[in-house]
Amino acid sequence: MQLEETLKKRRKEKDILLMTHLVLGYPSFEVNRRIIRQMVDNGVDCIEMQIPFSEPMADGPVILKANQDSLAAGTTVAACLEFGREMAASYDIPFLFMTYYNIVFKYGEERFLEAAKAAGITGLIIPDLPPEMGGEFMTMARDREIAPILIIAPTSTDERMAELNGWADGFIYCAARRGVTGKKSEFGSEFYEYLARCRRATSLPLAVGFGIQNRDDVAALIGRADMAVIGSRTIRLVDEEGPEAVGPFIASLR
Amino acid sequence: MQLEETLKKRRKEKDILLMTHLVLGYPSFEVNRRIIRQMVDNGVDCIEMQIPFSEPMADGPVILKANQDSLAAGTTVAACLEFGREMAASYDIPFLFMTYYNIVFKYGEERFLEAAKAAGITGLIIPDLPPEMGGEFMTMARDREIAPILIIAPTSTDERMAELNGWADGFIYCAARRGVTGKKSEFGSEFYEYLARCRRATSLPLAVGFGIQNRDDVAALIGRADMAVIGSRTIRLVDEEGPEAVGPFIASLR
Amino acid sequence: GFFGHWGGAYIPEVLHQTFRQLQEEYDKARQDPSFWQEYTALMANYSCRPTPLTYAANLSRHFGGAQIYIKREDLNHTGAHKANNVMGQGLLVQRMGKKRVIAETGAGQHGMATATMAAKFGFACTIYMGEVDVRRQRPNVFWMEKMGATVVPVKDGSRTLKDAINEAFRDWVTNLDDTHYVFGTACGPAPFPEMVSWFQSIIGREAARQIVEQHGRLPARVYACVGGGSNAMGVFQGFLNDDVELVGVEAGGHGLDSGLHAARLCGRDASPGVAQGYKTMFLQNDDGQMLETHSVAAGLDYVGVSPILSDLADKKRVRFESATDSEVIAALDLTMRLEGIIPALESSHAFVQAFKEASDLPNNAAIIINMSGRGDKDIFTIAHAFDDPSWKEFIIARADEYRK
Amino acid sequence: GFFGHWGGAYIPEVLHQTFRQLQEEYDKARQDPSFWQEYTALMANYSCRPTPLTYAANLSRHFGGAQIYIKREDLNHTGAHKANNVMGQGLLVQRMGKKRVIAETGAGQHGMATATMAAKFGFACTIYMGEVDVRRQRPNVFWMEKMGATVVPVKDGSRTLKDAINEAFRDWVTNLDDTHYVFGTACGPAPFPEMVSWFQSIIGREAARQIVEQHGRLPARVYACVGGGSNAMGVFQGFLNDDVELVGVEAGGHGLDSGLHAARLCGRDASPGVAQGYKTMFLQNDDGQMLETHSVAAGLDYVGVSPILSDLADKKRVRFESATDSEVIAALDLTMRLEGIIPALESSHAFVQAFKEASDLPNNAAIIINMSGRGDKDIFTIAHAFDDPSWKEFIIARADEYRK
Repeated sequence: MQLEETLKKRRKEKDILLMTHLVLGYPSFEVNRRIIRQMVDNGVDCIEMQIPFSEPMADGPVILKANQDSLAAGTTVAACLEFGREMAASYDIPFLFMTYYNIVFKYGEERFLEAAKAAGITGLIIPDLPPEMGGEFMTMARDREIAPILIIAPTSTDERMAELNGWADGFIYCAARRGVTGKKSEFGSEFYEYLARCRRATSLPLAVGFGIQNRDDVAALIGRADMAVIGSRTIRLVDEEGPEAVGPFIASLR
Repeated sequence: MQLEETLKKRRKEKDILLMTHLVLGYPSFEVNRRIIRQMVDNGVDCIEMQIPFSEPMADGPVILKANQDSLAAGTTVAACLEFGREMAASYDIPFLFMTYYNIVFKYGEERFLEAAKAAGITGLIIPDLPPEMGGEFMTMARDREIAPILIIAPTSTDERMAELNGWADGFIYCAARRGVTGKKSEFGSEFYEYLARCRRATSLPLAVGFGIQNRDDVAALIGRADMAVIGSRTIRLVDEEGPEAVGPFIASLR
Repeated sequence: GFFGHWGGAYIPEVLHQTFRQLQEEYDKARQDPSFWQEYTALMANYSCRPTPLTYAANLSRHFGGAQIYIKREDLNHTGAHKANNVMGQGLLVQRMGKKRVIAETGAGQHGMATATMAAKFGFACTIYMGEVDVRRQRPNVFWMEKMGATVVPVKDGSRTLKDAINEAFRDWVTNLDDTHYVFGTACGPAPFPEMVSWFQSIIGREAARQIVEQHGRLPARVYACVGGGSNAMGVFQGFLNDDVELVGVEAGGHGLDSGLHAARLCGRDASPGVAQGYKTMFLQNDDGQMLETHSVAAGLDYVGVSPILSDLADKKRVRFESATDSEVIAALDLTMRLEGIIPALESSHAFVQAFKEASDLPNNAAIIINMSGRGDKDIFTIAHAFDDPSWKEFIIARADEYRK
Repeated sequence: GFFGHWGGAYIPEVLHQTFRQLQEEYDKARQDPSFWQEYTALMANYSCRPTPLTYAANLSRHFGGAQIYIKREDLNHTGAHKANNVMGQGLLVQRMGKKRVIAETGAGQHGMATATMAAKFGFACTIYMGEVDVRRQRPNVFWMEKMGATVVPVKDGSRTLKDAINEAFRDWVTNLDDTHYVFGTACGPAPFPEMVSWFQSIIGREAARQIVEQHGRLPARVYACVGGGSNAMGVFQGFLNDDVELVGVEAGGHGLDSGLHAARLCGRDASPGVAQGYKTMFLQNDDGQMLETHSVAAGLDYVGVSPILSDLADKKRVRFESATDSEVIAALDLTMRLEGIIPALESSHAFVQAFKEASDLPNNAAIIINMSGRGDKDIFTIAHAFDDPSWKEFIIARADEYRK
């Protein structure tokens, strides 16, 4: 309940929350540090830190490349956990880990949860772990007050949404459309209808990411979702303009 | 009967006769003329003139190449017939045409025989025309006093030899061994036994060619055959030492 | 979707409904006897099934032990067992009313087979292939394109098979309504391992009937190479309930101790993991990152393995061995000279192990080697492996013509 | 040994006994029902016979006329109908007790098939191949050598098929006791045209039964390409006594008026002649010298033609047409895209003519195209014909590796 409460409390103060994403070790932990500082300083409400994996099947080309470059630079799971601990201790916002299930599985489910807990991590996003495969793990996470954050897709039926909600905690991540990360979606009635279905399915906060570029995109979500997710846009920004561009970008969104 | 009689008459004067071979138009008709003059001057008893064919399946590499080069130089059947006429008119020994059946067939069997007759040719050797395929043609040839010269092979049975003898005229060409022209055979009891079988099979003169190189080779045939055939050896000689080497070579053989 | 500890469907939520539909369609097909009839009729008319079980008299005599029989999957249309799987999935796609298929390919044979199936069924077709493999396997790319498929070179990761699989999944999550992902082997999320194995079981069904007809009784052993494991699953299923020893042969590459191999079940370098949607033994490091693999046979050069085979390994129902690259070339050489048969480099792995064991068996025993495909498609690799100088001259002369 | 005016055995005397033995052995085989049984059993076990008669639904729909069926000789072991002939002759060689076989080859497929048969039967094997063809068809040479055959490049004449035939005859007259010359097509001295046709008749026997089973009645027309003519004779024999129009398609090369073709029976450039041991229509000049021929398909690039086909042409029992190189490439392209099938360039000639005529026939009529072989072996020729830039880059890159 820790993460859900934190977000709901913050939400009372803002029309919409912002969650940002980064790939750990890309381009380096040092740059990660500078980016996170700017994110926090500019009012980000929650940060999703991706532990890189060699086979990120649900990610698009930008995040895929970041995963590979990070691994090529020698990033380890242990270093990611330590970095997460450092961040959670430094800033007063929720930090989440996002990764693929094999990282958790290979580390050991229980051992991973203990390490994440010790690091002060409050939620986990594992896109290739549906509740059919990870129900027990999700229970173990909740028992440790680490929120298992589940993803709902436009293809999910109402029944499926309810089922997912039954396992989820912290918030619900609404995938805005089919496809992998990093592509722009279209607004429109179909999309709003989908968000309305999500809203009916859960009392948890709703996070939505769809390739947000600017303030207008964020504004379009107000009243329809609780949190806008900035994904691969930050990575591209850092690649193209350097880490110092992140702060102004975040500041411009809301 | 004309050719047989001529050869038998000559044979009364010599232990053994010599027949030589050349490919018409190779390397040129002019060189052919000089070679034939030397052959006649040095006591050759009979000359086999090969009209070149594009597919000389029974010939070995030396004669094969001579066929191809002659054709490449533009040799025609008409030119060969005319050259044959010129030679037969110039020298008092028998001249034969050797060629493959398609040359005759395409020219027209009767027309070819008439042309050969008019040219003064007294015999024909067609290695790919067995009597089963050419019986009628052989009769037509004999009717015009052109001897159909048949080939006997070591693989021919006594019965087959008798059959071939029934169609043959002029002389019998004993292929000394399996294989194509231009390879040296081995003397030996098996070979002599074969010649004895040939002798028993026919009263016609026996010609034998087996890659004769020198006087000893010719001498070995005395008493066993009537005529030694010098085949590709002459072509190689001309290729290597020029046409003037032919005379001394022929003179050395007997 | 689990086999012992292995398998499952570790898939993004966006694919949930798609897999449900696929599972339903597959379940319906399995329960509908007319489906299997339609499938076997299609394979008989289009792909020469049943393929023969060729008695290898010369090899049998050479080794002086068991009688050697070769199941001839090379005689399938497109030259390998891959045809069985794609045509079966083609029928399912038709039933689902989808109009586009995608596939990954490593060596190119599954891509060829899928492009062929797509042409036959009139589907649009995109093939994902690692950029390295595109370069290695240009002839296959040429044919795929000629059959109307779009071949997309994948430039991520190691730019080989596993990356092509990831990329195909990315396409699928984007285009799931009209698109079916024709998975190429008995791996991936459920129901693929079971479904692909089911289509491939046509091999084992035929072989079991044929060996009894020809040899009078069941074989002592059955050998199959194991990359993803579909040809092995195919032939093994004919004998799972019988007293027949089943032997899977993995790519030993430069040797199990070299680090340059693809042995998941018989080496010591693999450990349990979850990737590409399923749980099995993977070649991975301690952090769970996948390792690069090596084999002279592109089709065996893969980090994972069928979860059904991992389970059969646990249960000791299948024995796993490995063959090194150099053993493979020697076995290929012998098979060509003695039987006039050219096994694919993949299939040659199975021949290696059979040859090692044939002479230990009595003359009245039979063994079956599953020849998963033909090797003449591997001319570029095999001529290279034999280091044939005339071949090199030929290629150089061709290149000189093209440079003009 | 004559068929109307054509055929015969125009052979040197040294071969007389050899042909007599061959004729006797062949006559015995024809009269011995167990021989044909042994032959079909061998072909079933080693080469996947009967090959299917594939219904080409998409091509049929595309042309909107006759129902198009494809007889799949490409699915034979070694990828072409050539297997039928060589395996049959292999059985005869075994009966004659000979230990060595020789053969000529143009495109390399007959050489491949013979080398394969020799490996299977344990015969020594020498293949004669024009030097030009050796250079063009290096992959086939590689495989023949790997199967234990000696490939001799023939450097005489035009250094192509007809010269390889001459050279094989030269070998034969030298080594006739232990050697059999495995003639590759329904040409040459008797009994080869009849004997090769007999072995190939397995195609027509199967096709006649299959079309009735699948279509309900005999086809309106049967199409086959004609080089030497063995695949055409093979399929035609299933329908000679029926009301079925038989169509032979020759190589039109750059066109019948170009001088660059290999049309013996449907053009105006051929005339009766006798060469390579038999009488037929040859492409020759007025003196009887053979001409150079041209086709994109090496297997059709030959001066003569089966004497049996010359006779069937005289009798108007078979209609002869021609297909140009560019028509062939277009038909190949269409067949790949619509059916996922890659006919050999030779076979594609038959497809061309069938495609020209299919739409003129009613929907309830069937036509059969004999697909004599598969085209993937022609990758070097086909990729070249399509002028594929990626292929050229691939070859150049390979060459650069080899140059290092």
